[in-house]
Amino acid sequence: MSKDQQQVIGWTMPELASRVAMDLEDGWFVNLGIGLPTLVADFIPEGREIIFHSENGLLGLGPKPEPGEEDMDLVNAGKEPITLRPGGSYFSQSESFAMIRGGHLDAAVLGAFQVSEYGDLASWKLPNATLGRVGGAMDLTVGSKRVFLFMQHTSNKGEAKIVEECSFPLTAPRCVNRIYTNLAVIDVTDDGLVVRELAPGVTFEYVQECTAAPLKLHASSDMQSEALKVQQ
Amino acid sequence: MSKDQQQVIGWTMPELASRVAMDLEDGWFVNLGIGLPTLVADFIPEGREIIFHSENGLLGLGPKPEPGEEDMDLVNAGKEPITLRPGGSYFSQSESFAMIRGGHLDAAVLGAFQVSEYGDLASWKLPNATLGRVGGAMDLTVGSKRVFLFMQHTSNKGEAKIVEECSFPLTAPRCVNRIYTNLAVIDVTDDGLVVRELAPGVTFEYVQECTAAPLKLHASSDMQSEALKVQQ
Amino acid sequence: MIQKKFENAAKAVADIQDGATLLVGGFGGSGLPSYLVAALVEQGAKDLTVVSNNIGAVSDGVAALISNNQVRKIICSFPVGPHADDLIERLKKGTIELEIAPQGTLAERIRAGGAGVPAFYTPTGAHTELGEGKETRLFDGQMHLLEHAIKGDYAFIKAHRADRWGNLVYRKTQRNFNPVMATAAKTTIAEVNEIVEVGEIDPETIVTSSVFVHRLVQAEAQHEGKVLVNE
Amino acid sequence: MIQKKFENAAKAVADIQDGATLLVGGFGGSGLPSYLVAALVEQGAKDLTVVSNNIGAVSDGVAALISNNQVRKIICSFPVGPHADDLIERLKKGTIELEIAPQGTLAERIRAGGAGVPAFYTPTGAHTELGEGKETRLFDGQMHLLEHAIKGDYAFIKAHRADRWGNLVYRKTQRNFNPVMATAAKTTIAEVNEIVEVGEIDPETIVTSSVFVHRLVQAEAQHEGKVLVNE
Repeated sequence: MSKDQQQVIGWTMPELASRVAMDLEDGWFVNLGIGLPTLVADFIPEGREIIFHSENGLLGLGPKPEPGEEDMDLVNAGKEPITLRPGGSYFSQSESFAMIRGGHLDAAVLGAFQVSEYGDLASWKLPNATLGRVGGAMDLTVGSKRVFLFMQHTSNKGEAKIVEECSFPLTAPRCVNRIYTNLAVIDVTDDGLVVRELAPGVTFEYVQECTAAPLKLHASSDMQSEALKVQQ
Repeated sequence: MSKDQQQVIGWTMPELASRVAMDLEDGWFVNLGIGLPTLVADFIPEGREIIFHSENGLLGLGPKPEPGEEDMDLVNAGKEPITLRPGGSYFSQSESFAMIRGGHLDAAVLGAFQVSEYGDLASWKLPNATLGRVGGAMDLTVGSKRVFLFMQHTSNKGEAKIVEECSFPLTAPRCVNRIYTNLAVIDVTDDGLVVRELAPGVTFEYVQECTAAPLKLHASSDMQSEALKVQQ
Repeated sequence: MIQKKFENAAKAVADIQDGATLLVGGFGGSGLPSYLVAALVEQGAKDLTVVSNNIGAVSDGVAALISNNQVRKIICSFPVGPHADDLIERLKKGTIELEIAPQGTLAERIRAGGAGVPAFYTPTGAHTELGEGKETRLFDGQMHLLEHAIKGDYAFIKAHRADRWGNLVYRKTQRNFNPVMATAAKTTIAEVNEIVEVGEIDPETIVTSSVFVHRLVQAEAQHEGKVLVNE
Repeated sequence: MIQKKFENAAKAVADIQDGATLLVGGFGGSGLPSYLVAALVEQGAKDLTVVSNNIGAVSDGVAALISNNQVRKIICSFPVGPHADDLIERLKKGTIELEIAPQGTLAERIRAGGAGVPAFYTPTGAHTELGEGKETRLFDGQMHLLEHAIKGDYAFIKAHRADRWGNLVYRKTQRNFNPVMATAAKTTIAEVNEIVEVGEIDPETIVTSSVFVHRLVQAEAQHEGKVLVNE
């Protein structure tokens, strides 16, 4: 990661988390994947109630506990200690995944190894790995009303992650609705990948260069995004 | 019912309930069907803990409440007010029938219109009825580890209820393990219907006469049952 | 800010259209959302498909919708009781369709609808009249039926207490079909005795999580405790 | 009188035979019945089929059984973590079989096992490597996989408090796989922090009903709170 120039091109990860948070509507139930997506919880705009789901069995995920306040019976899907907000609830795995598979979550914000121009997602296994780590990823992508990806635009080695066709094992086909990267916000549409928004200082041409699938520019997205205030 | 001579031949219904209760083992989870079978709960031998299940969503069914103490949020499968014993629990219909279908109940004690020599049961619909009342009967007969019938040996009109083949719509095939009637206790075995016990004053020949399927007498059941003390 | 409470039952059921599929909780009078049912009788939506375990135990249950000619099809396990006459009459006239399902199959089909499972196999009902015409399959040598999920456009459920987010707790056997139906409808409307602020319900005791509940209505006093055993 | 309490974990697991199928609750260290697992390592039963969501998050989980060469097959969703090396080594040698299942499919298969449902259809995993070789079927034009129930000979589960009958309550996200695994085994053994008299647990708060629990073991103090996040 330290060699990765993209860290300083476009949005920082906290800025991107804030950008994702803007699109989560009041009253939504949202699952945040392990790792980067969990950043989103810190940037919910004032006055909005977003209820976060953790697939290990809770709704109403709160912030990390103060040091010394950790409770090993209260962890998130990454097995890290967390807190429960007032109004939260606990349930078993079968209930948690009934919730997911049954289409009750408004959105899942997930990481990705690759995503295709059709919204196919590869996120659970590297091509030559002995072991995959599927966890709840397949259920979340199949069941959530919307699947948002939160990711660096290219891999650590600078390879395109947005591609014409995934070469890595699929998590689910045709499941991604929107891709948030350090460079742009891109919608997966019937008409292909459409750039809705560019990060400050990033050109459409540059995004296309970093992408191994054809992009279109949305009619109303010819302006640079600049007004993003990170509320931390 | 008032014309029914069988009421006074053999066991009375409370005596029969006591006889059934003797066969329920300590620690068993048991469902009692609507109507006559509910009598069984009143005759559990001292020192035995039997936990009764009600398919509308509870374990640990207690006796009827005192007059004036009825709670309409606490009813049994017959929609009558009941009580909950200490150690009882509540759950939803899906959980209740997962319990039943999943084979977790040790026994169900049910009523019957007809039972065949193979243990086929007909209990939910009369032949010419517009409407049947299946409720949980099919689930209970398929899912319980043991199905016991609690019934008058013949119908109100004196017709045999134990038959070679059921003419009424089936609840489930090959599901009954034991039949308790006012005349006898009869096992359904691979070897046919076997009378294990005769009510006081009732002969094997009389039971056979009231039965439209061949009966055998169990080797050790040549004695009349006489020691049954009704503990009320 | 999340606000699921509607001013009254009439407003909460106002958008239900003709032809909708409606799940109605309750077992007899226990856990029956009778205030919501009464509002729907008033509202008048027709050609409804109604899924409910009982129909005739109490007059202010599904029986009221049948008597008011609002029901095209009923799916239930126990279509008998003191208020079943209107159903029998309409069945004979052919103006209503009845589908009887074993109670556990009914509950599991609704659970499947809420859990994203389109179909499952069950041994219940195999070799019976209720299994006729259904796809069958052997598992471990035993015949099973393929049963399909049930989903509702709306669910009417009854609970004891809700918080502002829609978390629910029930009283005793009031649960019955309510928690499972709550999961299986596009719009779940809960009639509750009490609505409290978020955080006032112990999270360990919540039975229906907020995600399943879309509208809340406070039960009116005159509808509480009105329902008697089989009247 | 019902008495499910065993003197210690060793006695509670003594009859587990070689070749048994074992369900182990927990999600990482949370809700992990580590005292029971330790007793089974001591007991030494071999050729086990183990069903557990994670294997490598903590050393006193399923990883310990793998390292001790007691496992013939493992079914899980997340076979990685700091203690997965022994699994990888045995996979390469071919002495262990691994079946990866999506977490929700795993949970639902176990629920089906406990609920008398031999098989069900799910959209999860269709068109992926994990769906290869499975029977498929279209529902509403979408491909689904047929998934089969999982049942255990034994389940090891962890709960917070039990009563003498075996009713259980959990603490927070300790629930995870525990309540569902409790329903799916011939013999369910619960490791709990506390055993109280019947009636001391509010019936409205019971998560696992007594019918699902066959043996109770009080967790030993040295096993409580020992487990750290991914160590």
